[in-house]
Amino acid sequence: MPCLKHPDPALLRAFTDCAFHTRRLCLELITQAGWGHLGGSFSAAELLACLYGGILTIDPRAPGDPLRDRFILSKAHASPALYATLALRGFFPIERLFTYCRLDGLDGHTQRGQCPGIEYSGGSLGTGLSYAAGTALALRLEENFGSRVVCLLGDGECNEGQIWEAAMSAAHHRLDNLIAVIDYNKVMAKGKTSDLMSVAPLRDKFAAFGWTVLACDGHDLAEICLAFHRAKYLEMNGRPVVIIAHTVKGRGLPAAEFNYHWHTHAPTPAQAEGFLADLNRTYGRAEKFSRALVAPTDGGLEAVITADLAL
Amino acid sequence: MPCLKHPDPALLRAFTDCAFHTRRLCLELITQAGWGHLGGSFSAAELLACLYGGILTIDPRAPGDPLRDRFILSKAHASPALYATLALRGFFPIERLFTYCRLDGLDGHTQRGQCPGIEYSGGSLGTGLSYAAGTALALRLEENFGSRVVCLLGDGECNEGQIWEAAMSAAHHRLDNLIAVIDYNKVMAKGKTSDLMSVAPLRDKFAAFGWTVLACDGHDLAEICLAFHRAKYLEMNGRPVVIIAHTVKGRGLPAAEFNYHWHTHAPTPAQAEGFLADLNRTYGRAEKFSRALVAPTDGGLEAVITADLAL
Amino acid sequence: MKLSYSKIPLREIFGETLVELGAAHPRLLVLDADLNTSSRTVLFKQRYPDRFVQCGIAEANLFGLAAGLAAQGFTVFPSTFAAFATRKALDQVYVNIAYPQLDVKIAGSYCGMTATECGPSHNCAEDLAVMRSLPHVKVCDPGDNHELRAMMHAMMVTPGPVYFRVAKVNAPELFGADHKFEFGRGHLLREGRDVALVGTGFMTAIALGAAELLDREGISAAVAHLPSIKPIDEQLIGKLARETGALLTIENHRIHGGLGGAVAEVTARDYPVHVEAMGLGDTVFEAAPLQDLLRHYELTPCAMAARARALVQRKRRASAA
Amino acid sequence: MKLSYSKIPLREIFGETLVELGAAHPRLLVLDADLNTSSRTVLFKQRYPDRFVQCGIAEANLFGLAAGLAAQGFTVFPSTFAAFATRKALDQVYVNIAYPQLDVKIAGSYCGMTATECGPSHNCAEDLAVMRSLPHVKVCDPGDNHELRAMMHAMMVTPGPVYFRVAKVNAPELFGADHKFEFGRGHLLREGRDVALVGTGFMTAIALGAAELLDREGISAAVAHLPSIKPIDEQLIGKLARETGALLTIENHRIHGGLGGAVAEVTARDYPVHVEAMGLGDTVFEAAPLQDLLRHYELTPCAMAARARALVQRKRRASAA
Ligand SMILES: Cc1ncc(C[n+]2csc(CCOP(=O)(O)OP(=O)(O)O)c2C)c(N)n1
Ligand SMILES: Cc1ncc(C[n+]2csc(CCOP(=O)(O)OP(=O)(O)O)c2C)c(N)n1
Ligand SMILES: [Mg+2]
Ligand SMILES: [Mg+2]
Repeated sequence: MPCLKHPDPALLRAFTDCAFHTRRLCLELITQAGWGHLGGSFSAAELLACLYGGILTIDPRAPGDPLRDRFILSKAHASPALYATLALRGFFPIERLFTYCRLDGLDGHTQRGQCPGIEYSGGSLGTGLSYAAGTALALRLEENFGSRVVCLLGDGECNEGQIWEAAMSAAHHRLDNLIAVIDYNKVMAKGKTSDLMSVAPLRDKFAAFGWTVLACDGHDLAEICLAFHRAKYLEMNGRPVVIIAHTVKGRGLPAAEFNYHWHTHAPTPAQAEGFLADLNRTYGRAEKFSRALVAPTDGGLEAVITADLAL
Repeated sequence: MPCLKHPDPALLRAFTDCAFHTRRLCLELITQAGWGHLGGSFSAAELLACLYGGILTIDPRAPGDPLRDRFILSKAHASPALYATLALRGFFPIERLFTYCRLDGLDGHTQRGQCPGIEYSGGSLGTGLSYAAGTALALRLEENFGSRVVCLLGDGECNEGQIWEAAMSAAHHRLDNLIAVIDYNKVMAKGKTSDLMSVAPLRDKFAAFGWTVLACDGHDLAEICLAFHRAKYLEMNGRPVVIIAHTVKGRGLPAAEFNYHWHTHAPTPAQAEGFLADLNRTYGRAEKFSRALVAPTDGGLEAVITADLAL
Repeated sequence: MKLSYSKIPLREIFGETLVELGAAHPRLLVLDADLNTSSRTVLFKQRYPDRFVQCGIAEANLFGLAAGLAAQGFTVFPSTFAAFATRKALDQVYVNIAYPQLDVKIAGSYCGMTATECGPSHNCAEDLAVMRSLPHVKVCDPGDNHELRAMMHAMMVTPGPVYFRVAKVNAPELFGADHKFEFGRGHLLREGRDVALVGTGFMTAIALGAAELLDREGISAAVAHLPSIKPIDEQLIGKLARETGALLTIENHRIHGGLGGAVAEVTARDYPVHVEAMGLGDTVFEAAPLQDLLRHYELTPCAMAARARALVQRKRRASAA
Repeated sequence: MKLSYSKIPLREIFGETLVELGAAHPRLLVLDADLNTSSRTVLFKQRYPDRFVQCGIAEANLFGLAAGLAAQGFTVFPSTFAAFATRKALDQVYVNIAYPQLDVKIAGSYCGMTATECGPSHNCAEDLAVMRSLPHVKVCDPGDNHELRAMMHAMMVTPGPVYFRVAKVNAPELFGADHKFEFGRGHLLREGRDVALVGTGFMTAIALGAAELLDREGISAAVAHLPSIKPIDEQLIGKLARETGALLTIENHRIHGGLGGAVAEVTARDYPVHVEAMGLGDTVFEAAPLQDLLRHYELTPCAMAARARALVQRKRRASAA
């Protein structure tokens, strides 16, 4: 269990690597599938790298260990980032990533048990925090006081009333083994959160619902670690904790930052190459894709009918 | 339009009468039907008396006037109190009250258009504030800036996430023609709200959701008027207003006050007589029921089958 | 035939059986949404306060919490009225529970028209249709106290999601204390040649009454009880179709997509015969006592006998032609 | 038969028709839940920003707002994905909209399997069954662009709640620009004697393909299209039952309680014949491109022709016996 208060520079470098390759792999997966959520995957890259790099107590070789920490990706559309992080951390072979959005492959949104490390079936926004609270309650009923439940939410997702039902019940049941993290990237699917359905001030809302509120820069590895250090070890006072992580949607790609167009579009192979170049520039690297990317084709209904009639 | 800031004593006496007879009629209806929500009807008696006594701009002879204020009873299980208040204010004949919970009669929960003055089909808690916000939005789209929408909620009802979705959207759309009132009687169906699912601090929650928060004693007529005076005339600043009305569930009946048993039980005719005596004592009166009360009988499935087989 | 009616309402049996199961299964949890004295989960609460979780009036969260708890290996009974179990949290039941096939047993109290005076918002005539449309969810409606109890014991040894109804009614006694419940298995309560009356839940008692009336006029009506609507007893339906050639179903539910629909899907596929459905139509509920609702919606032995009589005539005309 | 496919996807027609209707009906409002560029309500938003209301990712509130607006005399089109329209706000649709019969037209985008890669949480194979179980709600699934447009014009002059699907697909052209849509009315696209293939939505194109294949082997298959699932065209179903004696339905939906169920309810009641249903089974969705899903779930002309062939044989054996 690494020190989160003063994390070792080597550890932070490992986090940096993980976050970079998560972004790189997201580009590969989304481009190959012709579908996926790029912006919200990129805004969560550092958070996931830190979580699976040492914040979460979880062993890739024993992902079912009852004493593990639980991680629930409520904003399950960021699945490419989670899949990539899990693969990079050794939960399953990198190759398996490339079944993303294929038959018998990894779903566009996470499905519980579909691959090692996935705890929760999601995709319908607003449902994850309740599930996480139920998980936290279960741990307490089992007198497992060592494990924590961490739930990652989107800011637009906080429009959903169920988030506030869950927030109210977690405080009522004094679930101080529950940590919610808001990927506060200020953008939802079709525009700025403040334009479409403002959730501000998030700090006051969670405080009024009985939570301890912490904040950090969601792309600053040391800040992330420090926030979790406080959340995991200092705040065991009968209140659930929320970390408001200020992030940038599409972080790392000038073209995609704060740009809702890239919430859910897939780049063409050519665009993807350009994006990788941008990433290399942003992070001072010279990485390549693991393969030549090809865009998929879906002939849809027409292809199916025409093929059969041509028999 | 009476002055709400310094209400005329005669007006307050009229409110007192209305509130008393609303309680008396609730006893009659619920006893005769053998079903109904007594506690939550009694806690809202003064609020409804004031609203229909002069706070709401609405003419019993023209309940469909587009320029009226709209009232939405989100806690629609308090329908006996609303039906009684409407009848007492002349929206429909008192006699019609006695169809409560009979075939082709008044429903146990309000149904839009079932009788004059009912705007909203309810009974499923948590849905009324959205409907009220939609109504407020409609008034603004029609450039009707004179009418207000008032929505009465229960405190337990604020467990429902949809209330917070509605609260968020009303603030986002700057619906300052919307006034929510919380019948804050501290009790829900099966116990104290603070024990079952605490909503405190309600003030902070609504403030954090962008509302102007006012408070009053929900049984003090002058305080209620003053709160609405501020809500209707002083707070037109782009924010919806919530009035937290501190009330007592079952108010007026020592046996029922704060007692969740009387959330939804129907008294026997004998108990009802006793309750009326209590009411007369509490409010220094000597009123009688309008008729001899009889408890209904529901032979249920057995009666229906036995009758047919006996043919 | 003289039916006797239990003095103990179904919901009381529900509460008592939860206590019984709670004793045998330490990992059984009961979740409530501020209705425990109505649903009678209060009996479990009093006996096992540490395994009873109050979730307040927040049904989406109720089922989300249930999913999270079940994912950690608990068997969870979230309980609320059928109307709210069906309509307030369908997404949570579907995405978080049905898909991952978690061990959640959903009790729908006050189902069908048994919320009586509550009216449209609380009565629920679509839960069977809605729950039947979800993958992996077993759907049932017990006919009497013994069957509810047997059903709850059966679901404890059957992993995965179940939706079951708990009507607010004093049920007729159809079965003995030794009654066995099996998912997918129905019961032939009465042999008959001319028509088969098929019921689920307590409505089967009305079918028995109708059969009695038909018998008096020389019409031989079989009566079958299908407590398990998904999976449904295709063998029994086939036998009834072959032997009587005309089925009349009755349910405490709308006639779209419930028992009548499930039976018609089977007969239409395998044994095309006449199937008519009795239940609620495409209408809103009145709020009234149960006896008045049953008569108002023509769900009585006399009404069913009349429908059966007409059906038998149509069948005969059809085969004559 | 050579089908041609529109270059314009159905959702684009949905958006364009909203703009068209918006011009003619000043009291038409469109509500969105953060999906307007996907659902294409963005076209209305650009043209009539004052009559477009953004509700955020809060579907319960979306339908509650719609009810409140409709209660004041607006015609409201709340729009989200079919999955969320069905599962996230069933209670609000039911209690606040269906019961008071408010003028709310609910568009379910990305219906059935057309949310493709999104997987189980976004694909929705139960919306027809669920919406059909609600009182007063008309339910339909248009077959092509012209029909969607005609349908939307029809609902503007038909007060009360409607649920209609907008698949994410480039639809085959079944009809001309002069196509008329009527609630409760289906269309016979092809005459036939041996079996009737009955489709709804874009799946009717698969039925047409199957009929073509069957024709090559001398089996005469009628093809009918039922865009209106509630009310449903009982006359046409009766005609098909009488003339072919065997129906095979196909839908972009689970086979429980949808088109297949609705058709079986009618035939079982009035014209007992074999009815088999093709669609999704009791399974979770894969997340994959549409062409892969159609083949994986055996919803292709070849698969349908095979089912029809077997059905015709069963029918013949049955009538021989
Ligand atoms: C209930 C529900 N409604 C709509 C969607 C479609 N959708 C997917 S992502 C998204 C925007 C989410 O925004 P946010 O929560 O801020 O996530 P992030 O910015 O991190 O991607 C929407 C509307 C959904 N998945 N679930
Ligand atoms: C969605 C929903 N869940 C449960 C109920 C059953 N119910 C009726 S009243 C009530 C308690 C309401 O408490 P509160 O909002 O405080 O109302 P009040 O105290 O004013 O009666 C409950 C749980 C309901 N009507 N709707
Ligand atoms: Mg965001
Ligand atoms: Mg209360």
